[in-house]
Amino acid sequence: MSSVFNVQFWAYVGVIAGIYGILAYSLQLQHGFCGLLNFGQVAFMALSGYTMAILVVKAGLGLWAASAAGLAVAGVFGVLMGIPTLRLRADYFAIVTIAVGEIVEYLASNMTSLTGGAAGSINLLGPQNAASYDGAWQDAVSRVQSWLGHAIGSAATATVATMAVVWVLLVLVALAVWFLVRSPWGRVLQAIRDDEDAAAATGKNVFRFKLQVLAVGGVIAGLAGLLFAFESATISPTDYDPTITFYAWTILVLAGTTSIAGVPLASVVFGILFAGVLFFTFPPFSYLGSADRSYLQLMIVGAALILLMRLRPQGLLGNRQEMLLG
Amino acid sequence: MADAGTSGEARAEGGDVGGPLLDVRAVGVTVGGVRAVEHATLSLREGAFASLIGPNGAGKTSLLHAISGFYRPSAGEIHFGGRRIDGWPPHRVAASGLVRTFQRGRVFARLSCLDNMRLGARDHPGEQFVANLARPRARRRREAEVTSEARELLAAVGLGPKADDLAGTLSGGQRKLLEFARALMCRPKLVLLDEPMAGVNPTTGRQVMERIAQLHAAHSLTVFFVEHQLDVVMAMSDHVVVMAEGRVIKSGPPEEVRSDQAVHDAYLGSRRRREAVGRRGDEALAARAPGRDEAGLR
Amino acid sequence: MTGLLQLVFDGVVVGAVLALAAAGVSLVYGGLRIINFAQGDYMTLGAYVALGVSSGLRLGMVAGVAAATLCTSAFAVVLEPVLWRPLRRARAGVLSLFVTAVGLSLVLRQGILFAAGGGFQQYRVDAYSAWQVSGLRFPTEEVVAGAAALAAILTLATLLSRTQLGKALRGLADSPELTAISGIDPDRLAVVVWALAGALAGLSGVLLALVETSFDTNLGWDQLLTVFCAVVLGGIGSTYGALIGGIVLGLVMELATWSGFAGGVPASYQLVVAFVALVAVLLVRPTGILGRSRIL
Amino acid sequence: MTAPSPFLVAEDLVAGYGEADVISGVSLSVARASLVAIVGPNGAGKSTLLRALFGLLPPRGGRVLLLEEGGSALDVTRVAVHRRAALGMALVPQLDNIFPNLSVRENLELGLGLRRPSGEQLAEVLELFPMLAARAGTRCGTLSGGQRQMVALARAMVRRPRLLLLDEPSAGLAPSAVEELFDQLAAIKVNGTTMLLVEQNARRALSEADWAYVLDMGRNRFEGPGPSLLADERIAELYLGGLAGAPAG
Repeated sequence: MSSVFNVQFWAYVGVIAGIYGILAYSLQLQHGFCGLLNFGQVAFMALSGYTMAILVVKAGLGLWAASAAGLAVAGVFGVLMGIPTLRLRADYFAIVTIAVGEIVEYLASNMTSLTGGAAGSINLLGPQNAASYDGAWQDAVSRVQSWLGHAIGSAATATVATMAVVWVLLVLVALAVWFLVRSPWGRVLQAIRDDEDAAAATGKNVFRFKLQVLAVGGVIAGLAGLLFAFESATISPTDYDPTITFYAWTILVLAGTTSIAGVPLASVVFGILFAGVLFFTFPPFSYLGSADRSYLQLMIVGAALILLMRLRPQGLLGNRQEMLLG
Repeated sequence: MADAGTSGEARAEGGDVGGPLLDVRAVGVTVGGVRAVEHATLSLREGAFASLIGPNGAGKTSLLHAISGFYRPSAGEIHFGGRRIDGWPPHRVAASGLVRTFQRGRVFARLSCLDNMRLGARDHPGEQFVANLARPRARRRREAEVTSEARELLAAVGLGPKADDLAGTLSGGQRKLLEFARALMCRPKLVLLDEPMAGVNPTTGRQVMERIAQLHAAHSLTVFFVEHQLDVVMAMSDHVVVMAEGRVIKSGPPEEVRSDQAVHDAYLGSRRRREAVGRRGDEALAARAPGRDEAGLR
Repeated sequence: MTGLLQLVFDGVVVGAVLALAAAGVSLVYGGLRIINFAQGDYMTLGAYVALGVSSGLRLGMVAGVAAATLCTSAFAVVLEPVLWRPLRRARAGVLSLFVTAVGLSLVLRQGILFAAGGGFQQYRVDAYSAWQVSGLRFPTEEVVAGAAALAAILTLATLLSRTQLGKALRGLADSPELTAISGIDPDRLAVVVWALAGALAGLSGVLLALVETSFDTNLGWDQLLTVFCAVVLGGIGSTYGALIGGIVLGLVMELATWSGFAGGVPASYQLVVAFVALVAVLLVRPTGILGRSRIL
Repeated sequence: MTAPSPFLVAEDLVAGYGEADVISGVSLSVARASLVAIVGPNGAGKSTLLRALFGLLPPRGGRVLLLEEGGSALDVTRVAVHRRAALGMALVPQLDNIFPNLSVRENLELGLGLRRPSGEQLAEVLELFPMLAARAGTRCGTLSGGQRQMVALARAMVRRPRLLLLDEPSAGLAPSAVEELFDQLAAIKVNGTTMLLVEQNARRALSEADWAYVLDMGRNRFEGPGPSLLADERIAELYLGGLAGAPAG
């Protein structure tokens, strides 16, 4: 069992929280600023992760080129998903996106010759030949690690370096979202969010803007998917479980749906919440068996979510007055 | 901006100059399985200042939705500026210079009034995803233009001090003003106004109508508005279209419409009928008066 | 041909059971704007209550079904003033309510695991008793579950269309404020909504467990997406639609496995089939089977 | 007319959304069986006042009283919205005033809350609104604006309220429908129902009102008998588009 004061453990929590935070930004752009309810965002993560892994292992592409291709596929998929579904009303669209998330996971585990099937990317070259794709990533991380080593000494482990990279990317994504929503383009998105008909009546092609925001959000989610794949060294369909999307939604709602600064804060709170309960090993928790204790820990996570929503329905940094405007 | 005098002259001529700008031919509209508009035909000349009147449920708003692309007509054709526009999506209709407002005054509630106005502007490179990133200078230049134009128009409708407030904090009437001003930001050729004065106090309503009249004169703007305030309709419009039960029953200059018996019966209602209704109401209420004590205070 | 008829029967039974849970989701979303992510776990709760009463207390399956319905309903009702009412007062948005439901779902599922443990469970019923009619096999518990579900569907439909309370519930879906102006206590209606939704979930859960013969704590959670699909298929906000959507979905999922249909889809594909059916319907009718089209 | 005894009294009402007060210290008194109008420019706080009076927007200050003929006063400031129907209060909001997915008949039936409607009560109201009788089975969402307004008024009348609050009932109505509406209001008044009316159609409202209040910037500006306010040049200049004395309608 890890200790509360174990830097390695918390750095790992930081990596995961950062990746979820990036995913939450993709939802923020789509929902907070354009009103789209997308519950299948994990599909974009899976697509870019798998595209990257397959291109590196099977096509021999370099990791960075393959990663760029993964992001592009995620963006294009946003457009492809949007064309038939965006004409649906918001709540119908939401449920269909859940379906998309499920189907992508399903295809990943069944198209064995392409994806390695249920065993995941390690099976990409067949059962006798373990495949890996993350060599270039490991090199990059160790370079960052050595830079960090100059600054913080032995605390700069590989995990800490990974965390630094993830959070730098998170900040870049935040800045990109910030720039986009303050630009005239982002203004149109917000108009669509507030009143689609009125936006159409002022000559805005609502459909096109929504396709664009699905593509851009898809790319951001794709980035989260890549980091997820890098961090875990091998991916399988269950890694891109649909519940990941709900975790990202939880972070977004915790943050306040239009609060860009709220997302990192909410990611940290979320990470501490999920990881923190692992340290509930003192009495009365210590009297329980490990299975029972893990049930209870997740119950506490659920209860904490309920409590947070009860105390701040507008999110940690959300604007209450804005939330109430029709 | 032209003063009121020239606007009056331009309006007098408005009905006579130019070819048909809007041509609605035998249009039918079905809403939720109900036939709301049936075989409606009308045409507006460029520069016209026309109004659409008719009893409630006559299909006026449905026709407006059809012209602006929000409803797809089940029959007929709509031509605007020589092009057939029925079946076009609303944004394409709007971009072609035919801009409408809504009965309820629909604004972007979580954006500032100024941003609402800026959204009305056309040809903004910043609204194109690629140009927004690739041509920052063009974006900034257009943004500055749009902003000053927006402030001017906001001031003109009396919302200048509200520029930085969220539109969702405006009252119902103020929202309609903002919406109208936003429509003008598009520099439209034709504006369709759905009851511009309903929910706006008469003083402001008159100012709005005067403002519309001025712009009408100054920019060869064609105006087509649904309105119930007959004194305004008759005084201001050079052409009146009357609908009843989904059909256009009369179309012509105000004085001609005013004297038409069919219009009178369908719309204005004869005084005798009203009195009959009133009396029936009195009797109905008098009959049930004894039962009223049941809702007593406890 | 008998194979097809057998699938139709199975489909109607499963569909009717899912329809109950879907109607609960629809009532809660329509009236309270809560996407009840915990509906699946309410179903599981019902199945385990029935297990406790019928097997644990040895009171028999009928008592088990009744207890499942009542206890789940009571649980849902208790949460209304404790959990949902304060959020309503704070005018929490759809998403805050949704995240709360996600939290509740986590608490419930883990709570049931904590109390009942992992592992598969079975009711004390004869799993092999069945009626045989000209080559078709009607297992007793499926017949009973199907009949109970259909009876509940008819009762609910009558309640909604014929009674003043039912009209008030539909009115609540249209405008809560206007319901209050009309003199109806919205808090009391919310209690009714939860009582109905809980009862429907509990009943649906125990019947589903009967049909599936063995179950664990993921019983309802695994069906949640299917239930949501049924709601959307029928038309969001229309409880009648949810009832129809559930049955249609049950039929589609069973019939897809028919060998006469391109060799039949493997049973593990059923969820994908459900989604494909949903998307196909939405492309033709963007608001589901009974959903209202938008009027400006 | 006997000396008017007040039925509804509001004292120093303060209400608003967010941080700002929309109305700040409005007082008014509505005489029994009279029609009182509230007029004023956009953003004056008219609708907010009505919502505060009915409890939809809980007032931040002041109080609302119902005075009984015996002289007893009931403070209704904090009474929950749904309890007001039982006290004889009814409200017709300006927007969202019908249940769009219910039929006309079901809309009227819900006017009675959870009480089972008697056919007689509905028949009475339908007689008052013959147009609705023909459309009893129609889903309200498909009705036009004017027809919806009629359903809303009818729904409020099913309970036989003693006090009727109306938020811009004539907005969006054709002239003949406006005439019908005011005829109906007159008929309702004859029966002893007290009415408080917020109107943009100020000239029409003032010409009918026994008493009227002019609201501006969330405060009382003028009050007096409707027709005399209509004739007042200051008010005409400020709020009526400078048409003092012009014939109404």
